Amino acid sequence: MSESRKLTRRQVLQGTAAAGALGMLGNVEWIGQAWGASGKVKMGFIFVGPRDDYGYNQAHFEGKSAVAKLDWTKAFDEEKVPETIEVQKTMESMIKLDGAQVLFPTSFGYFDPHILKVAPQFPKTQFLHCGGLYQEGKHPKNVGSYFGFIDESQYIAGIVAGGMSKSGKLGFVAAKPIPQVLRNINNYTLGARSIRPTCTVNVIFTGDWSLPVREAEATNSLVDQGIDVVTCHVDSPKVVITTAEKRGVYCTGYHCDQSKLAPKGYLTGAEWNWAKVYMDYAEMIRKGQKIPNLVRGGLKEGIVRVSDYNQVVTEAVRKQADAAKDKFMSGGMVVYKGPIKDNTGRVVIAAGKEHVQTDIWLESMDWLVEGVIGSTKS
Amino acid sequence: MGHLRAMTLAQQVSVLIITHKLREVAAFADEVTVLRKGQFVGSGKVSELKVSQMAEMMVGSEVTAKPKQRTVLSKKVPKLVLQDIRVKDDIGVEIVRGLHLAIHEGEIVGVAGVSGNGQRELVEVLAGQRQATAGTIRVQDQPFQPTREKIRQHKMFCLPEEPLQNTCVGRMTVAENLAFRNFDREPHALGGWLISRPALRRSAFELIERYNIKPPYPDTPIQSLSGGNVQRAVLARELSAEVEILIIANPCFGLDFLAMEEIRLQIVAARNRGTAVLLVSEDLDEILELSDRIVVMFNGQLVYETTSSGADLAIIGRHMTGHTT
Amino acid sequence: MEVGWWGVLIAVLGGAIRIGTPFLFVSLGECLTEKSGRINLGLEGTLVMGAMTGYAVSLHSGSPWLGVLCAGLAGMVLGALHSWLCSFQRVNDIAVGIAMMLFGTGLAFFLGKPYIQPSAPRLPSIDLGGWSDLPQLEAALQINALFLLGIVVAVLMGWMLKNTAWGLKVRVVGESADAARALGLPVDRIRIMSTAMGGFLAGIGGSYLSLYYPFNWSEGLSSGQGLMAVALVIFARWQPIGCLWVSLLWGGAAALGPSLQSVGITGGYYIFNAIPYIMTLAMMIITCSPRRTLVGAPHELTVTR
Amino acid sequence: MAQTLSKALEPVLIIVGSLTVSMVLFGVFVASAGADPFEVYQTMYRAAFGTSFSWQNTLVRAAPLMLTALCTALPGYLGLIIIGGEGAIVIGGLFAAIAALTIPSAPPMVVLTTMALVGMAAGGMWLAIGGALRHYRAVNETISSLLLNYIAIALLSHLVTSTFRDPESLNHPSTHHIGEANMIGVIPGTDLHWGLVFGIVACVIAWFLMHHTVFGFASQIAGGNVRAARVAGLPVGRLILIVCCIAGAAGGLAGMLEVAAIHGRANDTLNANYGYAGILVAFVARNNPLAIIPVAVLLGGIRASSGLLQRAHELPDATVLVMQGIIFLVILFSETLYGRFSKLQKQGVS
Repeated sequence: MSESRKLTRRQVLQGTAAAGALGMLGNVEWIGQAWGASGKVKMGFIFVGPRDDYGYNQAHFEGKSAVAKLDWTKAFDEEKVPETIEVQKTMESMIKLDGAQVLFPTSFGYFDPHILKVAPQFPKTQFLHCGGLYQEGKHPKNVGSYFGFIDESQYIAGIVAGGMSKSGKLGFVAAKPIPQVLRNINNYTLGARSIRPTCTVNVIFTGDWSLPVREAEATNSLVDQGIDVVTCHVDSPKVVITTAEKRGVYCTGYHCDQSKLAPKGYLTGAEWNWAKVYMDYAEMIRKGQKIPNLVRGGLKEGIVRVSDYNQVVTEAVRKQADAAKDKFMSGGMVVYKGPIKDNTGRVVIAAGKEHVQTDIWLESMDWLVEGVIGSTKS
Repeated sequence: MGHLRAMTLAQQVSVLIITHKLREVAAFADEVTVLRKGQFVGSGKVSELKVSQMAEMMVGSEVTAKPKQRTVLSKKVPKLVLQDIRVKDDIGVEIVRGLHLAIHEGEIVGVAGVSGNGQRELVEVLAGQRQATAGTIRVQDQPFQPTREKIRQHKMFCLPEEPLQNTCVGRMTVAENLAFRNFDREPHALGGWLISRPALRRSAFELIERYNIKPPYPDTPIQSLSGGNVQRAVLARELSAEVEILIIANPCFGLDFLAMEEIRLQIVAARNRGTAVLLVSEDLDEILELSDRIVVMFNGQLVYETTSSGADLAIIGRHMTGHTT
Repeated sequence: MEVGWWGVLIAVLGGAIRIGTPFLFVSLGECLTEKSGRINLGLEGTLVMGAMTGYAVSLHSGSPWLGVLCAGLAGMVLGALHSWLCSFQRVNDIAVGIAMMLFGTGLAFFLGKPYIQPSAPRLPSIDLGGWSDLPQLEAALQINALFLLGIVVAVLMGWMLKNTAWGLKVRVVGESADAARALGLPVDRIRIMSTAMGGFLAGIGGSYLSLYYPFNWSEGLSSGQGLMAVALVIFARWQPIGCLWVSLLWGGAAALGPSLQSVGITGGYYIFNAIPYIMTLAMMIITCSPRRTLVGAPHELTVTR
Repeated sequence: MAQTLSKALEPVLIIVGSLTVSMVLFGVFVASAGADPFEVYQTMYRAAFGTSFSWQNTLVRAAPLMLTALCTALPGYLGLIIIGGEGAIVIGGLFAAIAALTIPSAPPMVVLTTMALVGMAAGGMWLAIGGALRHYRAVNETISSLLLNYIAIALLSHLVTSTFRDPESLNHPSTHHIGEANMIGVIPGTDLHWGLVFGIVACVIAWFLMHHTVFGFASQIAGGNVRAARVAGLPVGRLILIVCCIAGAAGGLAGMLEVAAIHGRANDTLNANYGYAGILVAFVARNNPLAIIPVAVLLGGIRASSGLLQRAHELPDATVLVMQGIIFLVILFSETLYGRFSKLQKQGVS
């Protein structure tokens, strides 16, 4: 790799700084040195499921593919790594055998205890975990965490769903009642009720991330109850989307664009844009910038996006959805603004109180907002 | 067989019988060929051969069934008493239906019957392989359960039919199989828990020699032994210690003449030592030869009883087939 | 239209057919295999392989029915391989089954990578609920021809086992290999054919998953349907018609969990989702007895000894 | 002497032969998938046994397999085919964690001992259900243990998301942490936790128990021929219960180690398919606890090599599944060869 080429690329790639950065600690200098020595920065990606699941892992894999195209990186990945000691060994193996300088373990469950155990042993390696879990002072300095506020996209999807539903009954097929999922359900519900306050969202928990038959059955049960817009939060939404299409109801997608699977009923969807996050990281590394420990962002930062509206979505609904989207883009949107009651009638956010998107309090959500039919108890 | 005999006489079929029962040969065959250890040893017309000649050809020396020495015990002490035993078979049909029987010290009771009338299940109950649905088993006036402790206490041992299938583990060695009764005792079990292989082999060598088991290797799997040698091994195991009660089913089934004689001698010897013996056999000759008392089992019940001296084959046969009127 | 609690009933009815169909095929396949005296735990791998093959062929050829056929053929190959290996002395059929499960799923995942993304043509459904003006019921009665085929196979297999020379041969081989040999029957060949046919049916069951319901090829597609076949066959007492009822019962039980949540019974869904397993275990406990062998159980079968 | 030598050599020859055959078959497979088999094997060797790190990677995966293999191997002595290792590991881990949480202030040694005992008891009881059903109700143990796996996983998921959930375990429902002080450390000088030692010791103890004690002798009789065992008056039911209990205890210990050495909590990662992999280890080891040790290491090595295979050759994760399938099919097939050599020899002699 010639010096001149490197220079031109530096001139061309004028990167944007990471959005929503909190701390600015990092140890990129040595990565730069390694880059100089071996020619390429080595990045390892670890996925918990198959890299082409049409869902969570694929979204990350697409991000990895974008980074891998850069001519100064060497990106490799490993799929279906369970959240056991095996992921620790995978990380060590990537570092020791492949010389990885940056690791992207992309499953939430990799963090505690696995990354926390391995990272201190390899202070020269940068660990970037998908989950948004970093706590200053408590976690190792060479660990970073990133996550997207995909609930913002779900809010928009909720508006579209609420607007397009005839019965005012929406359905949500979810894997487990954990904060990330509950936040999506609540945003979806709040979005729908923001334009149609009588809307309800019926939620079914399947119990695990990938159970195709049960997901299909849950969708059918929801439709049988008169629900006419369905969405989901499972690893691969394909089954829910195709089943909804077959039953002739609307649906909204998750993780990536599934409009091809349901040309008639796919109203819109909440999508990740990991390529943006990974390209940003790559850019910071290339420039030798310090890598922030926590990167989080939503629609505004381009980490998440909304699928194109289906042509059946009416003009009025589009306008309402776009209005909300603009508000997110401008940063003026606060979803969790009191008064908000949960579905047992308890006031969880008092009137006048606001929880902005980055508020850590939202990360421990264990309630469902008024209008959701379902329970967080298993 | 009689039917087949009739058919051959009518020149409808030709029949090849392979048997080791000289009685059958004498009764049904026209010509006989004797094979021993895979080699031809002689042949001839049955009408021209004496039974003793055929027996000699089979075993290689002049052997005939010797009358067994019997001692008579003065007292009649009941050792094994069965009362109203009822047993169901594998598909849930009651196959032993209320059986009463007492066996005394120094007595061989022969149970005759056509197979399938509940004899097998009766033996299985006594051997602990099957549970009776009703009835009591009393041994030396105590209720009996087929646990290791009770078996030991009452010295009640069992030689079921087909020993390889019923009382041996084919893939375990001869030495191990010989130790089934006493592997958990000194000297085989050091301290009562640690198996001593040398001790097992020593005991095995002793029994192999005493009971003439071939081949004399304690470390071969028992399934590679011939039927007669398996039976000898089992007999060695069951009779080498003191025995009070012995249950035997078809002990000589499928054995050659020599082995048969040996085993029958051992059984009578046990009886003479005072053992109460229950002999269940499909071979009426065997029952007549060995028993002191004969009972006939038909349809799950005992339907006839006689002393062996007063036994009449015709009457026994009628009861066995249910033609009692 | 509001259906409320009736929705649970409808979901159970619909689920019985929707979820039950693949179980029907694998259990029929296992039933035939076991009737010949072999047990095939590898049907899990066969099912997944069938699902992958069916989806891939349907995608390339544009004909889902061709996909079903090829799925069956793929299953047949795996079944024959299993049975051929087991026909050697001392080769344990249960162990080979578990290895085949690994091999089948591994092969399917390996070859199936390119087919996760694309959408293959789906098997058509037959509308049996047109008479009803309740859309929910109508949807529940939208069934696939494979379900009807499964019923036909079940009836036919039951009849053939009972009344044809072929069925008699299979049963003799399953009851006693020695007796079969004495009769001059080619024991191994009959078993290989029965197991291969069993694999064929299991492969079709797999293609139902990928081509009809839930209509998707992914690595998480099967949730133990193939493994459960062995339990279902015992449950069904080795009767092909019994397999039909048991599969429907299982499908209905599996549909219960999600449908209860849809009407607001939200607690304990992990337990509700385990109902089919608990139910099967309970049924086995109730119906088995140490005092007698199960009626209908082939005597050569290792699981009933 | 020559006889015993050939007897000892036979399994070695057969195993080596089958491994060679399966490597050729797998080589053909990867070659048809477009990869160079020699490079693939080189990579696998490097990833599994090539460096000290690779060894540790392999051994850390082998450790739980040794314990879960015992879940299948020990009942195998009684002629039972139990595939419930997954259930035992899950239940053992769950109850070990719960036990630790009930005595939060006890000293670490006490906590760990309690965890081990409770985990082993729980796993033991869980497998004993299968054994008891077998003996008292004649329910086939293979099927019941399989069903119990699913029920165990449902029970774990239910309890860690409800009664025993730590509200702090946000997106990964788990029990509370047992406390850093109560965690099992690593073997000094390595990166391996003590689970490996437990696994090897458990295998050796199991071997000794089954081959050199009265209990093992009785079990071998009952497993070889239950009718013979009954004639000998052996308590077959009790033997089944005890052996299943010991086997389950091994699985429960594996679950406890997952909690105490790795996760610190019980959650759904306990269900990581170690149980199912253990079945294969047991079968390949022909249920011999001593043979389990090398077989587990071999399987651990194959699993450890998966990562580098993916990275270096862009082969999918399923590649090692195919390889495991091929190896185990060939090894199970080779079972038919036992005894043929000695026959050949005899013919040669005479």
